[in-house]
Amino acid sequence: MRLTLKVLVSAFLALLVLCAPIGAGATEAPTPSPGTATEEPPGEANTPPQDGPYIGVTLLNSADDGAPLPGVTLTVQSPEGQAVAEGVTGPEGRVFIPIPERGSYVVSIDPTTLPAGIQFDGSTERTVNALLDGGNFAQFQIGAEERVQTPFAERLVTATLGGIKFGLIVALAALGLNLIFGTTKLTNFSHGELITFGAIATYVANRGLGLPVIYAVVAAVLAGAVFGYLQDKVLWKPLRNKGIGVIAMMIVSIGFGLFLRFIYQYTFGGSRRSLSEYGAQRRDEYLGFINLAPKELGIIVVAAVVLTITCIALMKTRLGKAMRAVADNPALSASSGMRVDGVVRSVWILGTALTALSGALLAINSQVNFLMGFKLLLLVFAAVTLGGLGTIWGALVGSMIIGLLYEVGPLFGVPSSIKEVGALIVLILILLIRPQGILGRRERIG
Amino acid sequence: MDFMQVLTSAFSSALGPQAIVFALAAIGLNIHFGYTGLLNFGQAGFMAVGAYGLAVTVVTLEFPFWLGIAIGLMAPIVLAIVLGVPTLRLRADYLAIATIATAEILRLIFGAVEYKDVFGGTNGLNGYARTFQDFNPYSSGLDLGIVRFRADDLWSMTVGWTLVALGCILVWALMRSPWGRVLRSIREDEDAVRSLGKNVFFYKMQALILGGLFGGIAGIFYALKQASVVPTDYSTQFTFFAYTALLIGGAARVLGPVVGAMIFWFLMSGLGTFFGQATSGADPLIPTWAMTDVQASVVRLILVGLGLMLLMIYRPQGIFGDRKELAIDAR
Amino acid sequence: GGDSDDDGGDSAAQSEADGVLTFGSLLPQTGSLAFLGPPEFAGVDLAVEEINEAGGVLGEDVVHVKGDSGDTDSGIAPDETDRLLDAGADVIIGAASSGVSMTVIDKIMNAGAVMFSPANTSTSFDEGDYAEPDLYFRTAPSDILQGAVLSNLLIQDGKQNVAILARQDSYGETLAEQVGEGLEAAGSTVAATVFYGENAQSYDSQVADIAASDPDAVLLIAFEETTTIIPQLVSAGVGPQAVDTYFVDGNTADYSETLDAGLLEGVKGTIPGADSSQDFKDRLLEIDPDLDSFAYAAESYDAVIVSALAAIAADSDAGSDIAEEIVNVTRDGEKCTTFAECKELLEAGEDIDYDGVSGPIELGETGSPTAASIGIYEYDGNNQIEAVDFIDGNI
Amino acid sequence: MPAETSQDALAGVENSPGVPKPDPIVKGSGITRTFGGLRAVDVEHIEIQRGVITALIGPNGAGKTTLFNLLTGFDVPDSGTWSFNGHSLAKVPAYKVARLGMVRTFQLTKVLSKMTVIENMRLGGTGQRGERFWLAPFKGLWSSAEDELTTRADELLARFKLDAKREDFAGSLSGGQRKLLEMARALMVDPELIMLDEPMAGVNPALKQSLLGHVKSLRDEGRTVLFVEHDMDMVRDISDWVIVMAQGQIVAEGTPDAVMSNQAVIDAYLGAHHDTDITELDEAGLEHEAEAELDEGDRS
Amino acid sequence: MSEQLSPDAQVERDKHLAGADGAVLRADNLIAGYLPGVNILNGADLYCQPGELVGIIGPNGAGKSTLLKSLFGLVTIHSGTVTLKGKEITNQRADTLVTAGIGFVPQTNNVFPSLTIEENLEMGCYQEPKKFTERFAFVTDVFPRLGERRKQRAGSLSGGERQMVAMGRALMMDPQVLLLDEPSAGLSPVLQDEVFLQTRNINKAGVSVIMVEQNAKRCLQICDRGYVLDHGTTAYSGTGKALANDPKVIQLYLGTLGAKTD
Ligand SMILES: Nc1ncnc2c1ncn2[C@@H]1O[C@H](COP(=O)(O)OP(=O)(O)OP(=O)(O)O)[C@@H](O)[C@H]1O
Ligand SMILES: Nc1ncnc2c1ncn2[C@@H]1O[C@H](COP(=O)(O)OP(=O)(O)OP(=O)(O)O)[C@@H](O)[C@H]1O
Ligand SMILES: [Mg+2]
Ligand SMILES: [Mg+2]
Repeated sequence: MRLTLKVLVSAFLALLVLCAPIGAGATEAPTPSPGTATEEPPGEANTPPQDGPYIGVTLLNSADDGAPLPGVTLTVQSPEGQAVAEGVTGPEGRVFIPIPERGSYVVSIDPTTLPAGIQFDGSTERTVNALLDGGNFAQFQIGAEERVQTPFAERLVTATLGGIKFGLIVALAALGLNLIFGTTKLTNFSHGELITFGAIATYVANRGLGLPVIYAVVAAVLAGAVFGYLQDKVLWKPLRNKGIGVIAMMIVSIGFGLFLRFIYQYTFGGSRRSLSEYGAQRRDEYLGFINLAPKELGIIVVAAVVLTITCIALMKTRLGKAMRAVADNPALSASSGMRVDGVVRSVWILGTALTALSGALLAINSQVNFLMGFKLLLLVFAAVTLGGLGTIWGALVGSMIIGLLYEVGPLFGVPSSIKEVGALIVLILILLIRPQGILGRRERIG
Repeated sequence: MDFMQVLTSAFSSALGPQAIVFALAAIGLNIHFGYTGLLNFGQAGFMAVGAYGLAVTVVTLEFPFWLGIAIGLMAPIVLAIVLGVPTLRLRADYLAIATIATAEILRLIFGAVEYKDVFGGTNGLNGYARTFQDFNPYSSGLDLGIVRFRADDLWSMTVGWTLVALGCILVWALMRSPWGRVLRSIREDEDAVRSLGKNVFFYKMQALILGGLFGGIAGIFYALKQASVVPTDYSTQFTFFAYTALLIGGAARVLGPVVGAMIFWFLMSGLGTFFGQATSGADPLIPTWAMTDVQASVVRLILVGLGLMLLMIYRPQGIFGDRKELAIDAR
Repeated sequence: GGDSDDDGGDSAAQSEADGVLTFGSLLPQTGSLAFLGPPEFAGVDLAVEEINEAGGVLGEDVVHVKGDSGDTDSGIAPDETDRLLDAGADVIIGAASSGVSMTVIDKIMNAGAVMFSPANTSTSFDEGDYAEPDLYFRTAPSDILQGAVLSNLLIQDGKQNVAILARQDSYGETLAEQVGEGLEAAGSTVAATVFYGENAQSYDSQVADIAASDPDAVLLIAFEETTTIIPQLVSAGVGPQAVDTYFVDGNTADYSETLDAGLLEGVKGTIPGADSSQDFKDRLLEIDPDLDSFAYAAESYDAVIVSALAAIAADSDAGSDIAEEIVNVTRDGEKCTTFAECKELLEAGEDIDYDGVSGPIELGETGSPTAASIGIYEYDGNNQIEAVDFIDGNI
Repeated sequence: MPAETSQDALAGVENSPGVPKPDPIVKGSGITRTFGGLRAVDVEHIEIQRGVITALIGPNGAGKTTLFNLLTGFDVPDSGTWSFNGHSLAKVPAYKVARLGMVRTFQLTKVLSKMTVIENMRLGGTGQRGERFWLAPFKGLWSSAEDELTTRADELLARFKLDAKREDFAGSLSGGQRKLLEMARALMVDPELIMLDEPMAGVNPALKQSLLGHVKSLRDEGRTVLFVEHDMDMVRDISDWVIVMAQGQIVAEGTPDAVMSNQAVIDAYLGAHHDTDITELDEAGLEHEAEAELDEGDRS
Repeated sequence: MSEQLSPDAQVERDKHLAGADGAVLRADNLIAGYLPGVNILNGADLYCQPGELVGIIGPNGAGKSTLLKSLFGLVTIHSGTVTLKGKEITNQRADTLVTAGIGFVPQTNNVFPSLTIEENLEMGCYQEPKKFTERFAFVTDVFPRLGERRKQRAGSLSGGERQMVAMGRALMMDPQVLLLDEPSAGLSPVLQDEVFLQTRNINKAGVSVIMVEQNAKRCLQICDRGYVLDHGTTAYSGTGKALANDPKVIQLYLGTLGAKTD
């Protein structure tokens, strides 16, 4: 601190001395002032030396829109304080000072040579660890203004929007998972791969078949429905018919997940791919405080509409009730005249289609990769559990909470490299207070 | 194509240290899930605290090795208590999520840049295993043609299989006792057990601690055999694979986890070698247009997934499991 | 190496001189790092091919056995290592990720084989048990050097307030730390250092942090997730066309296929390695026509060549013998740049100093490079890179 | 002898709800439990006499099971105090209640499906050393106790006609057999007070009759029995005292005869035919009523 | 199994089957079980004429529920046949049997716990949703409690209330043959009477009913014909009155408790 003060005072005095004789006329000069030192810059100081290491400094006045500061003297010393070399900045504010060999040097600025009216903050010395054969650069920040940090409220809005978007994407997958769990009591560990399926299907339809992304998404959802149908027909229904328990089914799903995941890698490869449209988009302002890129707005609207329609339909329609009935008691459902297999099949179709949509939106939001769904799986599980396993609106509520925690948490001190942690800790806390999930209900005893 | 080598690598893996790690972890899961019905999907977390307990004590805190082992054994017990007190009230599927989340939280924290000084960040910790290696009585490896081990692996295996054997004996002795009976009845219906005057929470806690301890031992053993702890080793995938091993062998069977782990690694390694060989060389068995060597190592995992599915479909009770038990909830 | 059936029961799979130099590559084919695999494998394959074209080592063709390191999640690396060692590997090229290397380093060293990583940049391999150049080596230049070049580049361009967005792993962490230190020492400020986890599904909060810090330059230390992050940076108003953006070796790749044209124009990146000439790339493409990135290909290539030269110098293919010569062949002696040339010199009894495609490769006390050449690249309107400068440096 | 004394003890007790008893084993007052807006239990005062058989009856949904849940610690009341043998039981967890000697069965049976019938029974044994973790691995320490337990279990199984099912999984039992197992298992605990929630629903009449003898002998051994039942023949046959609940409250109490002739109880619970022995009820009567019902159905 | 029947039993069986012609639902010599190799039904016979009310009684574990479940396709029949109106329906899927006109109320697990009462009843007429309002009014008339609590989840109901829902579900459907497994269990006396009454009413309206009951007196009283099942075979059959007064049946099965007067 005291050092800074000293530097400032001496710089100020130096300026006074320099400015005094020039008087009022000095302000007229828009071009670099024709001071004596910068009249004819020494050649070797203004172009980088051909070989051998050197130290380079560019002095720009940030307060003056980055105008260069010519004519300033810089000295280079060895760490022990021996003078090594010296240079004066040229018209572009640059100076290149050759040094005998690589090593550590101290570069200092001579404040007395600074032009008048310059705000100089910070130390006049830099220790340069010159490791490189060519230029080793140092910098002096001159006239730097305070950086304008984005206000907290604005960051909160951005984070919240990010959370809503992410939450909605998760919610689609979570609803799919919850439907399947709710009806079959199967904890489906291959659900992540169904998300990936949606993304890859979108990619294939878009890049492979050349469909515009919007149609590719529709195609992916349809493909998801077909995939759900086939999955049920080929895998899950035969298992049900054999009377295999839910735990065994869960293990089958682990195996199936592994199987699909690496089939994806086998055919699709390990790298990330992107869709042909909606890559980088700038954000527009809505309502004065909401900043969203068009694709983000699209994702939010599509996801919200689909979720609402599906949830309401499930609450109101016979199929929705049948799903819950089958979940409770398949034998009794059959006794009531439901085609249990049919109900379960519709659930697989609907659940996989929703999940595929989630994957497709995720592909638009970010990219396509064979692991993307697997990485999301834990959050989807967390969301479903948080809301209450098997409750329709629970998936939605849980996902929104997870999404928001995920994106807003870092604003409140969760290290962003492990931002899942915040969401997961809250998950555990909520389970402690409501062991049945937020919308879940306790069972009666006795 | 060298089938001998395929078999050698398969058998060596089935008996080697990696299988032991899985066997130990799966023994723990067997106590949790097989006998008590606790759906613990956070076994990797128990392993991680065991391994990090050892590594942090020795490397970061610079305490002696044996204290490290002691702390490594304490850590999973503490975790079990801390985790159990609040979560053992949860229904099985909620417990699964809570444990998975805990394990992930631990793994992320162990790997976080913010705590690099303590846990070594994503690089993990190493340099604590010297004492263990110094005890190695074997000076040379073993080659029986069909299996082949290096000296350090032999030492790990001696220790590891001893631990596995002790674990199996303990589980066997416990599970035939009335104590084991209480655990198994908790798996069926907690309320019924409560109504008969048993402290369900207490028993569940004991099971969680015991199973977690085996997880911790697996973690410590893992850390010793590989001489480094890396956070990504303790991911959920590990727990999945350990469950796979358990279910291949058969849950609620004393030897289930051990045999399951051996079979799992037999297949992983055998298939890997097989496809590796089938696709390498100048004139590969499988033409490159059908499968490249990169794809070959993927195929192994595809087949493991497929195998797991088929096993569950055709023998859902696992190798040792009891078919009758499964049929009960059929209707 | 080769077949070890005749080794006898007492020293199973110990790396022994059997006349055939066998390379095992422990590089990612599956898992989350799988994208790094192809160029590395291509580098190894190319080197092996060239070695054998030049007459092999000790009169025999060298052999390459491939192994999959997976990622640390999959835990298959130790097992694959066993397989490679069983196949008689004398030198194991790998692993790519420092984390994976950690899980197998003891195993490999105990087996007496050389572990030669083309891509480990973590500083922990120069510390503790691994400080001595016993059996572990690498051609990837330490992060310290790349960090110096990067921070230097940023200062040279007059950046005063730099935001760093980095992947949380040993690679991202060390590089971010080195650049940050370099920047601050040279008088610039670090506006923000933000990490993301490897499992991150959305980068929104990290990108928002970057945007909120109002930087005049963004340094992105990432792997292929770059293609996901860039659009998000654009959305947040800190995309490459709004704020000058810098890449590192992990992501300075060809994005002509994956990102919209013009998006990256003007972005600068650094890649360690001397001018990986077009010629080298063409040769790699002959090996694997599908390559779209060349990251660590040169380092992999050099690791193989250096080991082969060391085997010639040691006149043995046993791991421990090779290890003793590795440092020697990379420094202090007659300079040579190709295997054939160096082999000739060695056979003429000269001490050589191999300068490879990845740089001058002077391996130091700890088995890591002490000198390297780092290239600076700039993107054109098609998101393809062009070399603008090469900088040599020492640690 | 004990039977007489216990019945004698109740002889002088007034037939009114919540009446104090000479020697209560359970005492509770002000116990309420609401579910949403529904007041499922609202008991002002209740006492259960020691050493007698008390029946708890009442219409469906009267709150009988809920009261059981509250008394045994399976559910938490909104308010109220209650004690067993002088111990206050507020906030005492279910397993401790059971250990104190107050054991209940469940109306919707809770058998341990994947364990055999005999294992289900053995689980009921109290104070088993082998159930302690540190002793469990050593068979010598608990095997003799286990044998005794098994003998006792086998006796009970024979009495409950489950001996043939001894080695079968409990999950494969029929509905009635589960009820039987549930009750037999509770008896294994050897409780001071046994609370049976509709123990005989679904049990066939002949077996029911022989089991009633067993229940009576429990009383004669000095135990207290509290049971919920809708079978009035059974209530009349074995109970010494009857408590009637309706809408959460105790509405009547007294000896079986007194309660069953209470007009309010008849109207709300027993129905018009309760005093007609059902075998004597003629079909014409039924048919007549049926037609009346049908007419009503048509009109509505 | 049938080969092992003593000549006496064979005669009984023939006698019984003589009345089986024209039966709406008929089971012949059923052998069925849950586990492979363990048969629970060892050659059970049963028939039900149109409009008949048939009661089945028997000791616990005799196989009564198993018999109903196998009629309804919920237990695999190893041998023997089930015919509905002359058409064989052995081992057919339950939901197709519902379409064909059979209704079933199981003994245990007979409600959907997470559905509300109203939804539970709605499931009762799943195949004919249009009839819901009309039938619902009828059911709530019989069990007013169900109407009062229509939004309560069945999982939180008391034992008896559940039973009302289960019975209510059966009343919602409009089957030709109704299979009831202990419909009165757990109900208060007045409601038990109501259930028997309603069963009788339904039967009078032309529906054939097969009911399993432990409230044997009442059951035998209202039924036209009764069976006593033991060890998976039909031990006795006859009219309700005859069985109720058969001393062997009383001794083995009915007991004397209910007959006792104070
Ligand atoms: N968890 C719950 N949530 C909501 N209502 C409940 C819950 N548990 C019980 N009830 C209601 O409380 C009332 C009393 O139930 P309880 O089970 O105690 O009746 P009960 O007297 O045992 O009847 P039953 O003779 O039919 O078994 C019933 O109306 C029931 O619907
Ligand atoms: N799911 C099942 N798995 C195996 N065996 C079973 C199963 N259900 C019932 N059983 C066995 O079948 C036999 C007949 O059972 P069922 O349920 O038909 O008897 P029930 O006559 O209805 O008896 P209750 O009057 O007690 O209901 C019993 O011995 C029982 O143990
Ligand atoms: Mg009740
Ligand atoms: Mg039955």
